[in-house]
Amino acid sequence: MLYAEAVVEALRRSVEGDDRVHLMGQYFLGLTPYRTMVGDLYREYPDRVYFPPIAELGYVGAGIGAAIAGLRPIVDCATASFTFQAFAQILNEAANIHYMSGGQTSVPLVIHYNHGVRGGGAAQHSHSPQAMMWNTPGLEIITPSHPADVIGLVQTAVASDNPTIWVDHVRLFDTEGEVADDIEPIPFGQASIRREGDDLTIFASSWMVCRSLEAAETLGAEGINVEVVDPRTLVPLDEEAILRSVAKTGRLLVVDECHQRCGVGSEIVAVVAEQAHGDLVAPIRRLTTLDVPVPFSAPMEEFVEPTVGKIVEAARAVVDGR
Amino acid sequence: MLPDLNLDAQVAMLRRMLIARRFEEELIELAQDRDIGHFHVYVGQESTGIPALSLLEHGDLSFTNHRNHGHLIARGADPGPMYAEILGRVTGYCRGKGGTLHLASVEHGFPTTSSATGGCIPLAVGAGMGLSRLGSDRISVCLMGDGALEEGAWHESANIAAMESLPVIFLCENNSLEALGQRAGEYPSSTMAVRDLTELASVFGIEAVAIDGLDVRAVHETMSRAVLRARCGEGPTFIEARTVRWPGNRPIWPELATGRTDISMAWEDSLVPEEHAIWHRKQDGLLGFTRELLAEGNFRTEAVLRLDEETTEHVREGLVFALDSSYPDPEEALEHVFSPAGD
Amino acid sequence: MWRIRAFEEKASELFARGKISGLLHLAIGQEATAVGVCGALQASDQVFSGHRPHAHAIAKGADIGRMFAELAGRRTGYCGGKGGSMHLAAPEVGFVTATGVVAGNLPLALGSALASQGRGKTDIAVAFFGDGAVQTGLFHECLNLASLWRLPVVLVCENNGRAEFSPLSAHTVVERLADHADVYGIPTETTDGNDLPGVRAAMDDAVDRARSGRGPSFLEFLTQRLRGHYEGDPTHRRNDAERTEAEASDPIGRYARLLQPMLGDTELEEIAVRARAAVELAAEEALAAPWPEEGDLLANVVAGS
Amino acid sequence: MTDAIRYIDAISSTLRQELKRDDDVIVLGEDVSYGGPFGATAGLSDMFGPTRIVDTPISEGAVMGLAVGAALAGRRPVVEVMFADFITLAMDQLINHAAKLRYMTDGQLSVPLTIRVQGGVGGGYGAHHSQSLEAWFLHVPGLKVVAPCSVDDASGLLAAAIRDDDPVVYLEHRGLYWSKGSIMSHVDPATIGLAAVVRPGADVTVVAVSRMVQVAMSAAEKLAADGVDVEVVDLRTVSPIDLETITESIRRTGRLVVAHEAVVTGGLGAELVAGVHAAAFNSLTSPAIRVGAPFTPVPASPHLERLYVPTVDDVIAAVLETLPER
Repeated sequence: MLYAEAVVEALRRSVEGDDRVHLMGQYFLGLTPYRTMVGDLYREYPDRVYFPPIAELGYVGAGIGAAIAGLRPIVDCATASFTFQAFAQILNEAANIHYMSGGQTSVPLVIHYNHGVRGGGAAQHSHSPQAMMWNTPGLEIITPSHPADVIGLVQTAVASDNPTIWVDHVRLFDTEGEVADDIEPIPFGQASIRREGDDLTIFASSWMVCRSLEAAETLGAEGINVEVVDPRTLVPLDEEAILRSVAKTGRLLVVDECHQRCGVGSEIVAVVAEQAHGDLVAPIRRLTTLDVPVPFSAPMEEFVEPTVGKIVEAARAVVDGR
Repeated sequence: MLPDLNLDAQVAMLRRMLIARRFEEELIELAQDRDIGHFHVYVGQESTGIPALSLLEHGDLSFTNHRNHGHLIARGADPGPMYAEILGRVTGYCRGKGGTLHLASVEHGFPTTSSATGGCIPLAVGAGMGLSRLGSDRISVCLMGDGALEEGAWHESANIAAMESLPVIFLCENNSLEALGQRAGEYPSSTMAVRDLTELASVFGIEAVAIDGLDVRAVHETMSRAVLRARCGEGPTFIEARTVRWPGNRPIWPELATGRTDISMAWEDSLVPEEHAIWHRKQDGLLGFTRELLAEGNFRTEAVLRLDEETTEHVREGLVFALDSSYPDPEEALEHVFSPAGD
Repeated sequence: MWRIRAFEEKASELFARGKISGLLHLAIGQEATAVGVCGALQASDQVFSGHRPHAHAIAKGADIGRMFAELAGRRTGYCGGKGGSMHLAAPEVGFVTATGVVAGNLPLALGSALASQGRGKTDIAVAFFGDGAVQTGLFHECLNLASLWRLPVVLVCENNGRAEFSPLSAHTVVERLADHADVYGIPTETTDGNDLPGVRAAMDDAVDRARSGRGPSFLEFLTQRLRGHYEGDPTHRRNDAERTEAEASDPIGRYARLLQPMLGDTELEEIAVRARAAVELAAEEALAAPWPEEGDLLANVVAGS
Repeated sequence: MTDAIRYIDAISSTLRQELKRDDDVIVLGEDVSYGGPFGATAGLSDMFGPTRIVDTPISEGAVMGLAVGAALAGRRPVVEVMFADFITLAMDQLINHAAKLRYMTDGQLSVPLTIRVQGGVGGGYGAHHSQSLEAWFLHVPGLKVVAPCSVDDASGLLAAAIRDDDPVVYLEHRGLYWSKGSIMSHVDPATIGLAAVVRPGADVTVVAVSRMVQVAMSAAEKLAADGVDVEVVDLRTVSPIDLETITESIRRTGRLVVAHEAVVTGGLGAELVAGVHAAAFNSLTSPAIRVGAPFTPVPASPHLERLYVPTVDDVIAAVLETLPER
């Protein structure tokens, strides 16, 4: 099944499984040609869909309020960059409400966005803000990278009483993967070992999982057996799975599409450096989007993002202890 | 058919207005001997919040702001747990995690309180959307100050409420009259260019009215219509209720500028002090409403005094309860970040 | 106007041929507002545009060669390939910047006006935005600030009746967007955006108001987009009736008919031909220009970097 | 000549000096002409008038963007964000415009903007008035971030921020406002991007930022009594990070503790640990340890606040943990 189809399937199951689920927003599949696939779902359930004006602060906040009132909205922010318009409601309200109320009030809400370098998005449409969200307690964060995972994780997110950030990537939409008919909800905090190996652990999430797997094949041909750990959810994070893998391989490469400084990679390195210092036979490496705004021009864009070639190169460097 | 305002209802209102007033007076006095952090008081706006919110029913949701104490009392919250929350005690409505700025009580229809200016507006509109989409006849009330209209959140949310014709009431308590930097309460002000705040709502086709927030009957009637419209699916209403900024609110930290309110001033004008005489005679909604009740003749000064004693006692008991309550176990700081997943 | 039309048609063609990537928003059919508004400005006035900026930049005097180079991500582009279509900037001709964020340019224009006012200069600022921006909170905050401080700014709303993909009616109940500005006591005018002389006249009044210290204006120009929201937009459909109507109101055709008695057909045709030739040449040079180099990438994150 | 003044006074006197020095410096914020909530801008309005000390509506997003626009036009605006938490309303203008315009236009534009952000835990202000958000800003290319702890830095870094040609986020901790220090009558700008060893030591390096520097110093004093020699590094600038000074210190001590008031997860500490790990892997003789707030919003109860904010004892415990069994 195509990942894009899986996204629609995830939305369909959510809408059909619980009448409290309403969809707010229309760009779950971004501006890709797949966009129209969501349309059929909208036509089937017109009274369960809300098309908001271009007013992220207002309609994301409305989603939070609706969740408080008993709906289970799935709100789409389209491009990740637009979440900045709604930061006040996402990070000051949604993330805090349950805590501030001493547990009285819950916010069963899912917020979806498409992050990362999409090709020509330039500086204002290529963000990966999940690290900033991670720094804010109160939000669950899912980062699916496989059609089966997006269906399973979204089911859990919709059932969760907490606000959940659903991190998606337009470049995932074209990828394909096996999807069983009877997919169960996937519990949060359970990483998936997408590829086993004993020479090197690669930690990657979302679209970077696909690139890491591709790199792993190349490396395998060179006799470097890579283990690819996909956390599937950043909050909660399956630290054990990462530490277990590092204990086995002794080497870690963190591949992440956030900017490097205070990115997802920083936290992963810190966790492993604190808890598994002794297991490491070589320093951990981070391969992230460079710390510049994402440039428009294609060759420069490719230069800033983690590519398969750069992953292979970085992996070799870790193994050679460079 | 609007709910009529019989004597019992009026006395019940006066009672809550007294509780709200005494609650803040005790709090300000308490803050003189001990540091309880920053807080905002509702003195001078009782004549708006109490009658307005008295019209809500169980299940109606209300979203208030940093100046929230009077609102909770208006919907029957107990001074004890309120004080306890403000003092960070475990017996507080939010077990000490919210404090005065985020005072919230679900059982009284306050799911959460945002102290970011305008933060409550999208939440209230969303709640209205949620309730109507769930097919409920419950409504949502947004309790906002005039400053919130300076925020973009107002514009975005009002547009959504209007388009979806949501069961939302925007009760804008404009207490800016004679406030800092304001040209005697006139608009445009130093920070708001519009001449008439209601136009910010009517431009969206939202039913909008401006009323005297000191006039309990006017508030009650206007709010009754708004509630009726919302329940019948006729859409949102914007009410600007104008009150005078209480002199004690002018400094950054509230002060008992007009002293503890001597309710007898309502019938014994000689008791009114020189300083702030205008406030006591014309701008204090509590005294004003008491005067009206007495003027109608079927309520006597003795009854007022008894009511005042009883409510003052009730408030004091609440404060004692809070002061006697223990602080939360520090480990509780780690709880309630997430709720246990799922149904 | 022909220069703009030719530029955008060429850009559209290059996009289809994969010579230009990214999100490309065209203003074909909205040329009159750009030309009428910018024509009323002086070189030192400051223009801030949105995600549909080509027409505004050209009208303000930007070089189409460097614009093509930017769209094609070349080193010789105005922004050395770092900005692209949506972040076009030519401050040297008073086209300060464009933004990909709806309404994101409004406060920037206000700030520029505040600076001019504070320094006792007579330069004014102009912000172009679509009807979609009117539903944003930033728009409301900016109306308030512009009115409060009587800023020398002209807010130009190109109301093409479509916010991104959906008709305006799906975004607001307000029929005359200028009503929002009325509330703040800002002088407004709502007029036909496809009528060049009309646009110019409205703008002349607004410019005079701003320059003479009488504060902001809000101009709502009713126009239409002959293309989809962005190139390759799969949802863009128009029936024949709509298309004929749209083409009848094409601002270039209308203005040409106005000039015909004075210039004659050959002269008019000449103008179009010259514009297309200039565009072809500029595009050719741009595509021959070098790509940026690795060294360029890390430059200009902060000063001196 | 020097005279002892408070951190908050250092801010206002520096603002005064820079306003005098450069006519293009303007101050924007809510109630700034009344001095703001803590009096940082008190008296400026009388000296410089309403065209340069500008009271704004409660419109964080528009005000931030407006300041960016004024900066583009050559002014040097100083925007006051009353509480760090409210900057969430201006994130788009800060991240998508202030931080990027120079880059997106390949240096054609510059944004000489200073954003004064007051934050930190204290006073039972609760979850909407107490956050430390430096990690967000550090994550954004194009922003510089400074977080002075000493009164001298409060002045020097503010002057530097105002004279800098790029947007600088200037982080003030409410809890430092009344701390005293001495300062020259004339303020010279400090260098953005330099950390400082404020207490030399041989055993463990403690890198702290903002108010936590004071906490780290007290911890160091106590530990000295037990014969543990702690080196305290005041980060001073959060972005760019001065990794040289830190790694140089670790080459001598071999041990690292990072202390900040913000949430540990995804915080500044993570970046410091990761950066040191890459730059000085072989110098570290024991795992680095992060000291910071737990993974919760900020509670209001003063009692819970005390548990939330890292204490001297927390730092001491962390330092001892890095040392071999003694």
